[in-house]
Amino acid sequence: MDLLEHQAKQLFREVGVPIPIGILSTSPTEAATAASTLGFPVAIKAQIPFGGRGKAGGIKIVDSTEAAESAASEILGSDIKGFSVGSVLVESGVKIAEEFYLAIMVDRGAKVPRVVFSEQGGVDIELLALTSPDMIRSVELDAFVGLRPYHIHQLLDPVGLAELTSAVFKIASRLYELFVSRDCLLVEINPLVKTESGTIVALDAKLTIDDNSRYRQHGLEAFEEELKIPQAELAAGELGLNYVHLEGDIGVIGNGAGLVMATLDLVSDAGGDPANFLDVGGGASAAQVSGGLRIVLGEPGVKAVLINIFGGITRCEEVAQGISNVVDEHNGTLPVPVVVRLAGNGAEEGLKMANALPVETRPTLEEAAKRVVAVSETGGSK
Amino acid sequence: MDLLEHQAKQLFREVGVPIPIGILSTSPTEAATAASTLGFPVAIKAQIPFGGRGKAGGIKIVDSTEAAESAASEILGSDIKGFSVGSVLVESGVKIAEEFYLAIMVDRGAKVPRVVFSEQGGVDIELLALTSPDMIRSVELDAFVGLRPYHIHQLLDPVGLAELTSAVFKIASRLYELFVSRDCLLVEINPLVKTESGTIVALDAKLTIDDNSRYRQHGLEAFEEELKIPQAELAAGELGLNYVHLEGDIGVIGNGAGLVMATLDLVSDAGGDPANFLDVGGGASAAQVSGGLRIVLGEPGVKAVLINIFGGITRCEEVAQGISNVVDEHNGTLPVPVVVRLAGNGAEEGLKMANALPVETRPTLEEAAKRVVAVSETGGSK
Amino acid sequence: MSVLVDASTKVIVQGLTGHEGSFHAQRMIACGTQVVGGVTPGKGGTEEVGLPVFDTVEEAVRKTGASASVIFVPAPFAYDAILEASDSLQTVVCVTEGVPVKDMMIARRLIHQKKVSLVGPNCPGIVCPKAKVNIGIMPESIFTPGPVGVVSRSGTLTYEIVNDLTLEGIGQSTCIGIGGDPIPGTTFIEALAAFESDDDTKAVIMIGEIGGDEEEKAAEFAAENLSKPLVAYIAGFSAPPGKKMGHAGAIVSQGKGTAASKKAVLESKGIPVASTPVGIVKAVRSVLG
Amino acid sequence: MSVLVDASTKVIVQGLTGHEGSFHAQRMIACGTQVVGGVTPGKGGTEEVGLPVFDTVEEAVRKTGASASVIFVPAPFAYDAILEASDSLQTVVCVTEGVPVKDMMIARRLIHQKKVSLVGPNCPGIVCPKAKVNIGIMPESIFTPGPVGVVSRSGTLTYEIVNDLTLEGIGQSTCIGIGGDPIPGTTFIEALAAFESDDDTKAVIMIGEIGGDEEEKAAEFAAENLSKPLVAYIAGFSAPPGKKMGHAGAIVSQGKGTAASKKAVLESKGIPVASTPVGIVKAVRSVLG
Repeated sequence: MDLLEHQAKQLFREVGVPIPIGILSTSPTEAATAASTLGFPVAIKAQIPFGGRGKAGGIKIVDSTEAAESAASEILGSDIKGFSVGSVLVESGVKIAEEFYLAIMVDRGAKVPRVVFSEQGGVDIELLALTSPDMIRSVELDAFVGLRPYHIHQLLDPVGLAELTSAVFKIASRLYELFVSRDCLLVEINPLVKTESGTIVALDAKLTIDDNSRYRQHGLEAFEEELKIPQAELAAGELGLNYVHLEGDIGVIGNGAGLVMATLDLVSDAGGDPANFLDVGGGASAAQVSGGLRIVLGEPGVKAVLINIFGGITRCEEVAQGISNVVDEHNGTLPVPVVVRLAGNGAEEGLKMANALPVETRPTLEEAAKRVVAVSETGGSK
Repeated sequence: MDLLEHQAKQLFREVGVPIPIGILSTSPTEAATAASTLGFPVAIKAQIPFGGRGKAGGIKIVDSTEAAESAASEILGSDIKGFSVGSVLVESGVKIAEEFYLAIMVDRGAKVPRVVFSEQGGVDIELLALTSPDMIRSVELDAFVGLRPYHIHQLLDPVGLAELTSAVFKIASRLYELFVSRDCLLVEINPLVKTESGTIVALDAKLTIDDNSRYRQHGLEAFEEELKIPQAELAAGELGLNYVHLEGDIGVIGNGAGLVMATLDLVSDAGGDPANFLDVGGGASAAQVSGGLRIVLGEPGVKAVLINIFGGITRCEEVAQGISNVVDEHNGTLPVPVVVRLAGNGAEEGLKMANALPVETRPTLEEAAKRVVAVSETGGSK
Repeated sequence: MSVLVDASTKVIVQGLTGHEGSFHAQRMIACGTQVVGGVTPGKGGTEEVGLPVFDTVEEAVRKTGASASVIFVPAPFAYDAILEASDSLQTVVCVTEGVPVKDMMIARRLIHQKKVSLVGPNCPGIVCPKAKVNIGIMPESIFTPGPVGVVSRSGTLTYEIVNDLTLEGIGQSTCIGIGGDPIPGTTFIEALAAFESDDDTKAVIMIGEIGGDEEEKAAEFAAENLSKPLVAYIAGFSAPPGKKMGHAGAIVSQGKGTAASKKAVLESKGIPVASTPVGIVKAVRSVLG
Repeated sequence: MSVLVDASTKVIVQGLTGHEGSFHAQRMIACGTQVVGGVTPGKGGTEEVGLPVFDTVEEAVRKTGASASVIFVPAPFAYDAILEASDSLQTVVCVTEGVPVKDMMIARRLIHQKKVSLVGPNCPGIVCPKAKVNIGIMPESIFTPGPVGVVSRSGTLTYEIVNDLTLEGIGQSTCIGIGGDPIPGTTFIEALAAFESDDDTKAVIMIGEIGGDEEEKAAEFAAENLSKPLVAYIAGFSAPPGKKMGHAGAIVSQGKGTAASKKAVLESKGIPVASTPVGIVKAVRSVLG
């Protein structure tokens, strides 16, 4: 779960990481009022759950109420990388003396938390990592020990920032506290700013919460709602299914993330373009399969569907029953061609049931993938 | 630092360990008022920083205001193992169904925290450990992991108390929180009581705070004041010296805990009876030595003093100067015979200075110890 | 011989009294696995599917001599179950999915100190067809004894591939599903090291997917330390960046961990990479000679 | 040969710019110790008593090749100093006294994983007269090279005994002051194990005191694992129970850890126990033959 800037900053405020004063606004009028309350200059910042908004025109610095209103009306409702901007953060301008980068993240490779610092903040850190890797310094942390002052000395002292270590440690240790208490995968400040008056402020904020921790991370419902998770994903989540929207026209349903990914790969290899990733998980019930098939059929532009099941705990009869339920809802038909491949646990019985339905069956994954691509172009044989 | 029961219970309350309602009283009238406020029966409990008060008459259960007043007047001001009782805790009576023992302590041997449980509470746990060791169960904890539910299952389930594990875990995990956050060496509940209504309550409370952590343990000043640390120890502490009062008549001053202990042993071997342990520490200044000598001379009943210094960082001249200062304060004499042994760093110069003072010097520790015992009996030769 | 477990391995089921636990306990027993008991705190002294239930792992181990456990408890209790298991056992298989990353950072740190092998979480388990040991949730019917070690981040994709191997007459020595989580208890490297010292294993199939760099690190490791032929399958060539594909670990982020980049690294170390089940069967047949 | 350190050991001083740090750095150098620099965060790039000061241990090690450090920082910073040192060094001597027990429980746990030797806290250090290495605060003048290894929980009592040894013509191989705290980085057992594998050590003196059971455990260990003769001194025969004698560790509590009980256990393992400096010198002379 990637938080919006103002959401992340709300968590920053709770642990005492200094941030500029800001007011969230959802209309140009609100933004104008907020701006005049704060005094000028102010920054008007699009609230989107990913980076790169600066380049995309999502941040404007303005000097008057009128300019604030017009900037907000430009940004609000605009589309940034497919995300419709629903709110802006109106934030007091900060006189920047220096910009740094500070983050704490899960290092998957080393399997420990890592603290990352760069004396060059406010830029695309991925790009910086490619162009000037020596400007990014990091230290592995021990989850048992956490962040200690010497880690920050190791990061700052060699680049001549020794006099900032105590101020940065204070912020970094609060970030670490947040990282741990909120089950974060990433907490990032880019830029971390030294102001002209010498104080250190988090100008931006990025925070990713581990989805697996949602059962113990309370009070995030409002954040989640604001994040506007697509309807299909929400519906799938409620059924215990894992749905990811893709850009193509062939619906793909399978059991197990790896197998669904492999199925997507084979559809692509066959020249098709998958419309989604839908994993019904282990031991799916007929109801779950029906629900998943309904979601995929409900997505606009889907021309054909491939259902690929290798029964382990999942029973193929159950899957066939799930398909059958949807066929019944459509009065004995299906709106687009559906190719089914069943193997493993209950395959024989499942295939018998499937062959009585308006679907095509294929014995292997390769053949099924090829067939679904073919029928997505022709409309199928049934 | 061993807290009084009501002090420990104040910390228990802060972390949510359930305790009976109680009111601290320092006079019989206060105790009577407290008792009638709480309703009967109440327990009147002497506040002393060590165990065994039950046997010593320090706890009385009473059923009326008059009985409360008379019990309090008996206990208050009484002497329990040399400690003059200054306050009583008046506590609501609890209907006891079962009594257990629960503690978390530093296990010096294993060098980890250990959680200890017995299904037999309310008794002398040391004695129980000797007579029925199998009734005391304990689990080593990992400081990185802390207390987990399965540890409590390991302690309670085998003795048929599985249905209490969740209630006991709740209390034990708060005790552990206290253990860690307050730098405790011991947190003990004896007895931990299951009441007739089935709730679990800490009837007594014992808590030892690591003295080394005092720099980061705040808000304990009032506790410390109430604990009435002897004047000599306080004075020594302020000078950075380590003073322990003993029962004999020969004052002993040295540098380094081990060496002072060895000196005490040799004085004892020679038939003497040390009046104190006083360690001036490493690199003591003349002022510290003077201060230490003044404290020892100020203790009633001291008949002679042995000063034994092996100069490492400590310089013997500095020690001699410290003695000299005290001699000056006594107009060129000392109130009791003082035997001095100086060796190591600056011994030659120090001995030269000491030999000009009204003290006897001896070259070895053995000889010095024998001499101080002799002069304590005869009054010395000078 | 085999990897992590053998014919003498006695297994307890943590969470035996739950739906999943009891179902798979019966299934494992039917496969020939020596399941000797289960643990459910507070239910000690009872019986479940004919097996004794204990309150704690410590007691279960003391009374049954088990050396391995399989965990079926819900995600919020998995951390505790792993820690408790690691106090008393040598091999721990955690089937539970949805374990927070923070829990696994700490658990992995601990089990490594204790020299415990943890497989999972979010994994299908371990199967050794020759020893008739099946710990976890993998369907027994698809396996047959043979020379190929299989290690995989995926569940059903593994079944698909193992099934194809078996149909083609290529048996398996041990199959380890290490799970798709970002911080697994056992990594590819650790599994490859185990296969290296297993006499029954003549070649190894590594089934990887997008995300992380464990496949790349395994390739480096194999180039230096694995004397047996290794072939790989990578799933997720068609996955777009920034989308998490089911597994918490299966995400291409920041341009790293793509299937193409993994393939390039593996091939640079001489490891053939397939992207279809047919392809991987062909590849392993060719290295078996 | 020697224990923990040798003639090639390069040492940095953590807290070099403090009063104690700079004083003892000079003293250690005067003894012949290779002190190569110091660490004081924020003072990197400066010089102190002719030595370069670095901001971090990592940098100091990188630039000087040090393998050991001695810590003179105030107690509230000792935990950090130990952790930082244990990331980069093999031997760490912590002179600082007053380190909380909780810090040491964690630090000891960590250094053990990292195979770092921590001596102290609240200790006088390590002296190896033959190698001219003196790390800590022990006065060089009392030592002379020879066959006796000394390990002690006490500071000045050690000087007293070492001085007597030297006066009697009995030299020392290595002297390790493990410190008087309840949770030391190095215990008697660990020191005895080091002496066992040190060719220069022909006999060992263990100087213990009341409190804890490290002397008893060391006796058990020595009976099984130490081929060299061991003699012991125990301080605190006259200490009353319940009173803490200066050292946080020197307390007789709950009837355990008395000098008499320690003596009984040691003697039952055949280890002679003295309670006077004269006695210990006699004892070691007799075992040296």
